[in-house]
Amino acid sequence: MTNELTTWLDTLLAELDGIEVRRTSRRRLRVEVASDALPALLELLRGRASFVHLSAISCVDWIDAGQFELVYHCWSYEIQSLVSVHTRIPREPGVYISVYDIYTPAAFFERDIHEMFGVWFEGSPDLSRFILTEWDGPPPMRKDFDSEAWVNQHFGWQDYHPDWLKDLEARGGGIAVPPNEQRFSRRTVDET
Amino acid sequence: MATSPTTVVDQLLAGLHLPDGFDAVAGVIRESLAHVTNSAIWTRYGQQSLEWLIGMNPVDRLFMLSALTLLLMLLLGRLRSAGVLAVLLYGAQFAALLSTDTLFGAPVAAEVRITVADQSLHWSYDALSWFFAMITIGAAFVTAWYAAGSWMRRYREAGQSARAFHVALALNCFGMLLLVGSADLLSLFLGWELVSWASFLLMALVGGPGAQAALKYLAYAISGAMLLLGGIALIYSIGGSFEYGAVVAAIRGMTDVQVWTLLLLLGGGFAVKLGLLPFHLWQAAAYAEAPGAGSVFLGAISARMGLFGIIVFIVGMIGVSRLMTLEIPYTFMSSRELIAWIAALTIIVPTYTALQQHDARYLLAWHGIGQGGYMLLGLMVGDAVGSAGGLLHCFNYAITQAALLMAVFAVVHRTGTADLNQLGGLVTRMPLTFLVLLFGIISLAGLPPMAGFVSKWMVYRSLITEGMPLLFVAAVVGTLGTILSVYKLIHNIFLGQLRVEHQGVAEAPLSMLIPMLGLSALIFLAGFIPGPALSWVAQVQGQLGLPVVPWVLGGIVDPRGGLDMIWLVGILMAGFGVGALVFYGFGGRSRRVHQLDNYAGGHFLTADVHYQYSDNFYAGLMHLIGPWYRGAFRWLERSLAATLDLVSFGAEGLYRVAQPTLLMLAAAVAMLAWVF
Amino acid sequence: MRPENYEAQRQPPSYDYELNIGPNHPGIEGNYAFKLRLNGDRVIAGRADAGYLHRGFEKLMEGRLWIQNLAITPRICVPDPVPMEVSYCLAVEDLCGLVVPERAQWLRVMQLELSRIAAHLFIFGGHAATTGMYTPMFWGIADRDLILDLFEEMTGGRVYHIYNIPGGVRRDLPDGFGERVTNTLDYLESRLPDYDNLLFTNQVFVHRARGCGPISQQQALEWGVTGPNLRATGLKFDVRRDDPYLVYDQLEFEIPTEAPGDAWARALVRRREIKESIRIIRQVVARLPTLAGPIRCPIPNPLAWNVPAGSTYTRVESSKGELAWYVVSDGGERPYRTHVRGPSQMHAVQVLEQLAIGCRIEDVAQIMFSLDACPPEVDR
Amino acid sequence: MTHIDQVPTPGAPLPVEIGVKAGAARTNPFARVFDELVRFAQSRSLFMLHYCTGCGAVELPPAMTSRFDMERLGIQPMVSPRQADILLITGYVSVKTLKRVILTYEQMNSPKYVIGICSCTVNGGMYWQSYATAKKLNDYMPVDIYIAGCMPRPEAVIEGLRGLIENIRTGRADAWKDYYRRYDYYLGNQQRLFGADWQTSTDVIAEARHYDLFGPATLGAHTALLEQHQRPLEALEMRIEIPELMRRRSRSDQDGTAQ
Amino acid sequence: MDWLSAMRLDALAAVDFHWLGLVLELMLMPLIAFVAGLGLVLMLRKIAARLQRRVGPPLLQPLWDIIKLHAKETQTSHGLIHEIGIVMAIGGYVAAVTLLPVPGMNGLAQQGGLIALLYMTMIPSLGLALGVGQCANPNGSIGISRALTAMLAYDVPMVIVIFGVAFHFGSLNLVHMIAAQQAGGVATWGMVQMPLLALAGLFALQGMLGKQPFEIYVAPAEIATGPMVEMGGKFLGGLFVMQCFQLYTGGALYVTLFLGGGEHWLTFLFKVFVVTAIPMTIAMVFPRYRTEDMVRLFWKWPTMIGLLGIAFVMN
Repeated sequence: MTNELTTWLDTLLAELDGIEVRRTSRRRLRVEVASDALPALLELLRGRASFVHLSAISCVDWIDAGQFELVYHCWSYEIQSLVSVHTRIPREPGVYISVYDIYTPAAFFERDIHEMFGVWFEGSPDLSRFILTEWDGPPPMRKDFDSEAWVNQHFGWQDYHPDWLKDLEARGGGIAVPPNEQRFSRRTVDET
Repeated sequence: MATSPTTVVDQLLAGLHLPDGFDAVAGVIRESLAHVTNSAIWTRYGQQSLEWLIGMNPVDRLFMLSALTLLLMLLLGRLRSAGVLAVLLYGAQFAALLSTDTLFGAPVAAEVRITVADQSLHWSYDALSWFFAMITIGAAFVTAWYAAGSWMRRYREAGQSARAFHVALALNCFGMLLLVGSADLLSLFLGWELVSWASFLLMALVGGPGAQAALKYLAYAISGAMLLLGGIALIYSIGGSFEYGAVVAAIRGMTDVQVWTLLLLLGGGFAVKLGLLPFHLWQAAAYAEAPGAGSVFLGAISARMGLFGIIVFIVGMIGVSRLMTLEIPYTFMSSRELIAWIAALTIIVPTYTALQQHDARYLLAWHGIGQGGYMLLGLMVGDAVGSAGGLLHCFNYAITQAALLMAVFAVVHRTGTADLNQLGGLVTRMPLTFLVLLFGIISLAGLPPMAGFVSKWMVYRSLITEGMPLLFVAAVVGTLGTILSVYKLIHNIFLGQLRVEHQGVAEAPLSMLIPMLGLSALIFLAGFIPGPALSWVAQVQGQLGLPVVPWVLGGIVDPRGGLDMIWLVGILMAGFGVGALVFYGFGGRSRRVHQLDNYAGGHFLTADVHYQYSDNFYAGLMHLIGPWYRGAFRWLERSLAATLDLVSFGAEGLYRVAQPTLLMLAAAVAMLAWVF
Repeated sequence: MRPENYEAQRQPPSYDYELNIGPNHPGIEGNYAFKLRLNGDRVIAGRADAGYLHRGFEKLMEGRLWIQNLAITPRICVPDPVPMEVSYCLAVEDLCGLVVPERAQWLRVMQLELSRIAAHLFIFGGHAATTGMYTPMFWGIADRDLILDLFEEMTGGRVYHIYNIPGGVRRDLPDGFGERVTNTLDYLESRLPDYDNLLFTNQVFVHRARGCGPISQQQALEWGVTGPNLRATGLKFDVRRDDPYLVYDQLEFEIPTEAPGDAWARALVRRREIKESIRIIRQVVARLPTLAGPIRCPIPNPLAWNVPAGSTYTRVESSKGELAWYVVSDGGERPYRTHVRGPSQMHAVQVLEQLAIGCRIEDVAQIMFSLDACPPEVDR
Repeated sequence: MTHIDQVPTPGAPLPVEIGVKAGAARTNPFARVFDELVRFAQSRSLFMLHYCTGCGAVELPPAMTSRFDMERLGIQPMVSPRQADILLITGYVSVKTLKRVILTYEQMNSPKYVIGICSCTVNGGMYWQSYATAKKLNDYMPVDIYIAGCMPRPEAVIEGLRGLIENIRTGRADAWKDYYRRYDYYLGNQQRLFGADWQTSTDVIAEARHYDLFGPATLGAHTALLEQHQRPLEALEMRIEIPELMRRRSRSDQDGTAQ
Repeated sequence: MDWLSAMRLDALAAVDFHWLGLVLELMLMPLIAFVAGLGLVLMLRKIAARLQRRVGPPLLQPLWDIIKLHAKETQTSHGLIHEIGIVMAIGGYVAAVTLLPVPGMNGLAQQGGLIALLYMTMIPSLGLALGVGQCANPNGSIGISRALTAMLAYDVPMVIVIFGVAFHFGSLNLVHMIAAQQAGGVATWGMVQMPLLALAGLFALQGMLGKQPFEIYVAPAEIATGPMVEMGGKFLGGLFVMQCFQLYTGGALYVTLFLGGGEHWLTFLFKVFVVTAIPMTIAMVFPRYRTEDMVRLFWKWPTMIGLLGIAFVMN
């Protein structure tokens, strides 16, 4: 039965213009669609093909191409298939349309993407800060945000060589890791 | 015979046995008095009047002073100092009452006897009259003091007439003195009507919702008076006389059916005033919406006039033992049990209605109705302790309710609202008012060591020894409801979050504070040493022919478990001492913090957040009993209230378009049409 | 907080008041906050407030090697970490086209199901504690510790195991492990009637939980509810059966469902899932001796491992619901983008906010625990 | 966080005074016995705050419940910071949490102890490069004991608590005094992270003044910065102001009322 | 001024004071109650621990808790009423325990009586309510509203029991009750004479001690320990002291009414511990009710049982 439905879905999607469909596995479909056609496609998937479950919306920052890629993962309980709808929007100004009226869970994901990438979703019910309410830096998930630089600027590092440890190390104990061997500590650079 | 104020004061001071330190004070008083007595006006008029006054029969003197108060208020009520004058005059009335000496002596009859249409009206004071008159004048005294200063200034500024207020208060007091001193049925009815109309005046003074409630009250009062009149007519038709002695004889000779009729007529008439179920609906709004100080007076004593009538007729003349023999046909209940159950329902229903109020004034007014039930319940038990408890509760309740209402109106005076949801945290701003309210609620809830505990204890005690389990449970349930509701009162006004707009609120003005503090001291004293009040009650019992309570200074003695408040309070204070020792002695030094420095689940509290838990305070309980309100008496209340609203609306409209005289005429015609 | 927050402002004349549940509150699961606006004890509105556990996992993973990321994936969901690492491994394997040996797949199933039991034992104690009964919590967590002992023996770690690597698992079972697993499962099964008597048939608990936070099936589909919470509304859906991964299609197990969709149904579904998980583990224990062979397939040098470009979306059924990873590789030695979709992202935010409206303050904590929300999944 | 330039860098931490008790100079033997008793009671009764700040909290239930049973040592969980003695920082603290943790710490009654559980509290652990988590807890509040590990087992937690108990009994666990004595340092670090206008609703300086816990570095550049902008939150003391007592009778008491 | 003299002020002189013995009682009885209360708290925690399959706290744990809390070096107060509330909470129970007759010390109990004792135990609730109110914490206020509701619930069966017992013994005096019960051995115990009332009383005791399923006002997961939420240091310590007295009062009252009091201290304390153990054991295997369920339960079953009991007593 599932197979028949899968075939039906394939024919349904094949009839549509302007999208690129690729079946990656038995239960996975990858669809590429232009950004202006995406809401209509989702509407179709939900309304005609029983894709009632929006599993997630993922955002990828393709900084070199100057684009954000938005991926809508929809699952159908009947067809037992997951369709990942990919679309790309320009990185600037980073504005897109909300699909909240199609999928209620989109509210959370859009809010999250707005917070982490700074993409504005037109029509989303609530794009106020959620996780980073007390954050005043740039959207941190963008590729041009350098987390390590931020850390070095804002946080102090634990002193790995307090005086009392030096005594211990002189006597052959302790956890002696020379500063230049501390691989991931950025303090190594300006160590005196 | 003393003929000058100086000698009067000398006698008074000598009688008080003041310690030596007060000599100086006495000297100052004497000097200033001498200054007055030397003036020409005094020697011309004052001396004579004083002599005349002092030479009078004590009851006449009391009436005369009361009438004088009324007159002076009519003439001078507009003056700024009328309040102070009123305080002095009520004080003089109080002194006159004390000098009647009727409590421990023989009854004194007034010399003023008026003969109307072949029937003479006369008055006499005995222990019962003294007891109620004492409460009345005391209430008027503290009310007048409370109203004398800042409150009255505000009242005037609001465009109200000070004279009307003073007159209404004096008229109320006068009427009640006439009522409690009545010695025959006609004078009783006269006093009754006077009190009813005077209360109406006091309620309707400020207009608005108060006037509407007062009109509602009027409808009740008139019908109550009609019932009363019917009762009087019945007695007269059988006994042929209005004199009490004849009435007692007439009642003794009545058949059961006649007594039942009498009981329904008189009981109904008095129940309206007392606010017994199901005639309680008018009271809360009428008392709560009266002008502040008037509400204090009304709340403290006004409704007790109904209880007075019940005591005189049902307890005194018919007698509890007669009530017990009056079976309700086809049931195993006697009329005494019926009344006791009405009393119990009067405790429970209004108390739990009070629990739902959002307005502090209404909350207290509803409690006032409920507390009336305790008094009646105690009287209906009829044994020594129970009836003493019921009578004592009159006194204790009066001081408690006066203190509570004063505190609430002091808050209203300062903040402009009595809405329990718009207040909070005022304890830091009005600590003395808080103290008064605290004493008051402890007493109202009947917890030791305050006055209310003693009288309620006596009612419980008698219910247990007389074997009335269900009534006992009902009484305790009422008390528990009271505790819940008064905690809500004090929490929502004084505890919790201080609202931003109340940051600058100041303590109540001194003129209001002094009577409040005095009353709260009295509340504590009457709980600590209930003996004096019990001695009055014992006299009343003796006069009514009830068994007399075995009282001592600290309470009552009884082999089956007495009460000694001196011990109990002592133990409680010792307990507090131990608690304080544990807390302050062994604990480290504490530091006061701001309200925003508070646990909020780890969050920061900020100034714009309203975090006071006030509305629907007993939400959990209301999930269970909330539907009962809607299901049962809410329905009753609403239907009755709707009818009365309609009537009062019509009456109000008539009042607006027509002259007052026309209204009075119309009312008289309606009354006539109804009665005949 | 800024000073102006302490400045006198006019308070709203409303009769409602505000109450915060969390982050420092026993009625909240983990470090999470739920801000309530109430009237009496009735919730007018609730607003979830997250971010207390935010570490920026997705950002961190972009900066680390594919193999390094294994260490931090389980940290995303603390009470039930195994599905995280398994699904991440599945994603990497999918991108690289690795074929995992069968024995490793069965070992993963065993680990997953043990973790599911542990998580359920953990949560129903918490659920009971929100209603004031602490004994099940003490018992449940002590019994969960027995499973942690098994984990320790199997993987070397009590809570975080990092047992899976792309291509298989790190090491094989120690000798006699199957027997010890069976013993523990026998013990757990013998305890289940005790739990039933204490909690699941306790009339007071049933009274409290029944009708508390009900979700209809329609609403569940609308709001994106998954996992036991979805099954408690009567929908027989389980990723293990309907979108199978590993070897779940070869296993026999029931999918317990309950119709009412309230807290009581959710607790019962979990209770019955413990039974099913025990059944699955018994099958695995019986099957494992027949499966000789490698426990992982060969992979390139993990410190210089360029995963082919592409993207994948892998879903597993964690104890809380549908858990998915969206992993994008640009052919480099680090992931270009990872996105984790935890079930609690729905349950702890939108569903909780919806269910809180009109419920009573007594039930807020119970609703949260019965949804089995896991705040670190929301925060990442 | 962009206010970082407005806040001066806190100086190098002063050496921590270890084992110096304020009342150590007592000569009365009874007082000494009393102190001993109190310290013993303090070590035997530790209420720990129920605040799961991070993932290490998952090992606390096992430590508290039937298997390891911390109540044997007199340790039990408590709900609100007022009731608690121990603040367990169980793992990484994100900046948002750190603010709450600091508030919670300041709301606790002294003597109070901070235990940093998990490596993340020591040096950021595996989230060293995360923009959202604080790296070093003892910059923001004095830490009595660190229990390293990711995450430490219940045995390790209990062992750490035993160490704390021993420290309390011998009077060495007085890091909480350090918060009063070097408030400027801690406040400076907090200001660098949260902005120059950071203020909690607790008033640490007033508290130090009230309890005579001032140290050489309680006040400094950062507390001066705080005092510049802070809104004072003094306790709402009871106030008996009867205007008629203060004023002439003739004046209306209109202005004594609420606005 | 005859009315003054008529008030029999001279009655003061007629009261017989046996001062010294009573003052000694006043000092000793709270002390004994406190020590017994510490034992009861320990027992509570030990029973809980054993039912939860663990060891539980050491012997002197309740004492260490109290000492530690009082010895806190900084204490947070929200104002005078916050402090007075705790004093009232302790003081009310101290007064209540002195009004309980115990072997050898009945002097103060003679002055009290059952109703006075019942109302004395309401003073701590009121004190606590005031103190918590001043804290201005919604959790605390909700807790107090629930605590008062709980009081309304359990006091109904409680007063029925009190009525029945007082009617049965024909006295409100606790000393008389004990004397009547001890007159004929176990057969005259209240429990044997009035089994239904004893059952209702046990229900009420469960509510009075605030144990599950009636632990609605602490409810950590709902309102963060309600009244205790802003209590720290000596404030919480005071509540711990109060808890000792509360447990003792509850147990001793039940023993006095139904188990014949104590002939001497050993049997008395034994009975108190046994009686108090019952609610604690029940508490560990139940969740808490919602508020209205608790009220409904108390107004239904124990009330019905109690009224039946009264019917038997009064027949």
